[in-house]
Amino acid sequence: MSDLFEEDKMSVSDRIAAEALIVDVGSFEGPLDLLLTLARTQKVDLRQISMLALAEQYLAFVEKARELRLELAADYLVMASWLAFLKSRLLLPPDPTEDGPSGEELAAHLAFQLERLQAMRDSAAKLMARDQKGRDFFVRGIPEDVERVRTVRYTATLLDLMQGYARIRTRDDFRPFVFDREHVDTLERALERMRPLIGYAREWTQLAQYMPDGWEQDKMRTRSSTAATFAAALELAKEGRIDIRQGETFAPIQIRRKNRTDD
Amino acid sequence: MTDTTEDPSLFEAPTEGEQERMVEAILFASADPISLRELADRMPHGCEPGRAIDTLQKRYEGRGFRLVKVGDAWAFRTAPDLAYLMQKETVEVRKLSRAAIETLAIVAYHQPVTRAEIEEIRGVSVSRGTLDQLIEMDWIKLGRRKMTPGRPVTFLVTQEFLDHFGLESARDLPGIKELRAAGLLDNRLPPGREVTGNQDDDEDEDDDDQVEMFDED
Amino acid sequence: MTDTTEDPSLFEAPTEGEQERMVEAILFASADPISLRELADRMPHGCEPGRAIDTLQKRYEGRGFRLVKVGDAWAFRTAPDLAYLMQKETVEVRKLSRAAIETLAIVAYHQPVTRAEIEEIRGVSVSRGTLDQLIEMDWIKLGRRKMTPGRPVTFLVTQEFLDHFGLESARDLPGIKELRAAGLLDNRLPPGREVTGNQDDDEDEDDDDQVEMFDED
Repeated sequence: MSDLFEEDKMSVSDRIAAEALIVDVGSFEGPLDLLLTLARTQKVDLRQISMLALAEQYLAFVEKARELRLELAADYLVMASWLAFLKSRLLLPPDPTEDGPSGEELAAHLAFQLERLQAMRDSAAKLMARDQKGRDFFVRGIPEDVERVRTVRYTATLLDLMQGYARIRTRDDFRPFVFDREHVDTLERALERMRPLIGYAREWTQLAQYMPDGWEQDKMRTRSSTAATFAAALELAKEGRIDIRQGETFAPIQIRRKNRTDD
Repeated sequence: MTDTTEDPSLFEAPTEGEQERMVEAILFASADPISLRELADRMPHGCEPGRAIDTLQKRYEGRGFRLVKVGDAWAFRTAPDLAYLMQKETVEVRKLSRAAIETLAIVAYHQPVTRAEIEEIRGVSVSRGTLDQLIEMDWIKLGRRKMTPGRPVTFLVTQEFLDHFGLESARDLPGIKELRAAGLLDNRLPPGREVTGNQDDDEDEDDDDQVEMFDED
Repeated sequence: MTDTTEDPSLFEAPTEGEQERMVEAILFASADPISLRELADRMPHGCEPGRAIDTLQKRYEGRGFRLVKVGDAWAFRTAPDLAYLMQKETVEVRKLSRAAIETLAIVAYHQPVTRAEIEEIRGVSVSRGTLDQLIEMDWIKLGRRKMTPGRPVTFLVTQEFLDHFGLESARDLPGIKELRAAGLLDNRLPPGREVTGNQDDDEDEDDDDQVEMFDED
């Protein structure tokens, strides 16, 4: 009966609008959005809107959705029951024994919420209508990055110096001053020797070939240059200039030029 | 060229004209706004970039690009009326959902604002993705936590937001004065909830934050 | 001007001032230098960017940035004398490496000393880089060549070194005895090596040179 009455109150266009609302139910962003849309159909300023009529519109909408067996999210139903409560508060004379806000206060807050939401929507539209960077105004096309120039300054204290010297002087393997350097191959020397040669190492070659000529005759020299050559090979591998492999433990170590374009 | 003659003293500040050139060069070379402080840091000792800015702003009034204020920083930007010449430079802005646009507006007008407050205003929950998207676009950022139970985080708009929408500060948001005067930026709680003392306090704090925030700009 | 068989009012070229603004804006926002032809293409019908370029080039003469020709195209560029503003210098202080400290100490205590001697004292090879670094820091310098086969160069500490360590001369460096007294040297000297005064026995042969060296200071 009341449903019929509601429908009668609506003009044909209102009814079409209401149907459209139902079909579009998925596009509402929550009950407040739906209320705002319904409020707009009242075609009056939001401040003059009849909250009672709005509550009834909403309840009718929910009723209609039920009839059409549309799934409404829980918060739409929560809002419906709250509006039913609001409606009863607004219609019944105030009960002096009951605490809490009056129907008018509740209605006023709802009106405030709707107005606020509408204000935010309008503001959002105004914001998006502003001149925007990259669309209406533009930044410098060839920005120059601020170059960070980092200078490293090394420092040491006198204590560092003295400790350093003391360290050398007390080293367990303190070496006699007349140390035979003839039999020592250094990493630097090995690197110097290997650098110009590795360019030719397209295939795997034995690392031992890079030892200085004739050094294999002397045991001490062999040991020193083996170590130096191996260290140099590691250094070159670190620089990404060669690959190193060893078939198995104690097998000869082999190296090969690394073709940079390969990787 | 107005190449300066050798500095008479190492610590004497450059002439005003020279300072202007420096500010011009630094701002011109940057795509992002640069604060007065950073300008001063990059210029020789004793420079006053603020004065140079004033002169330069007048100098570029009505030119093809202008000196604009973004928060507490400055940047050169092309004049908007010449946008039609810039099809080539136009960048496609990611299409924002209605939810994202509304959320952005709410953060801008109500900052600092918590997620719960955004939801209260929109009457619907705000998805994590929406906030993430706005943060990723560098339009909103996390602010201080609120001194309320749960200490929720707040959201603020960024300098990039101001820059993007050509705003000097959040105070210059369209219609913000009217909205404030109409009480539409108040964090009004539903009747019946205000009795619980604690929440009243929130509101006060909120106001403080807001005032502070706008004063900062 | 161009052939204007069409309605002249509709295609009337913008004023010169307006054309300048356009060129300004386009060149400002473009990521690449732009040729006159491209400028003309992007500007309204009837514009003569060449004239605007001439005016603008004069206008920005002596400013913080200038209009420069790049090939047959135009671009705004920072004035070269202000390039230093585009750099931010940071100085990082790092501790000298152990190898460098030891090398330095050896030079200081044994100068003038050859690279071979340094290596003998340290017991490991001294990399060219370490010596270069110390020379670059102006803590050691090349001394006279030694009158031994191969005539190797020697290294000495510099005035800068003495200043940095607050020493009047290298003689002021604490001796072995003092190092020991200060607990910096433990008693693990190899057997048979007596500590005699400032220097070890084996450095006697160096003494001549050293005295000479110190006399020079």
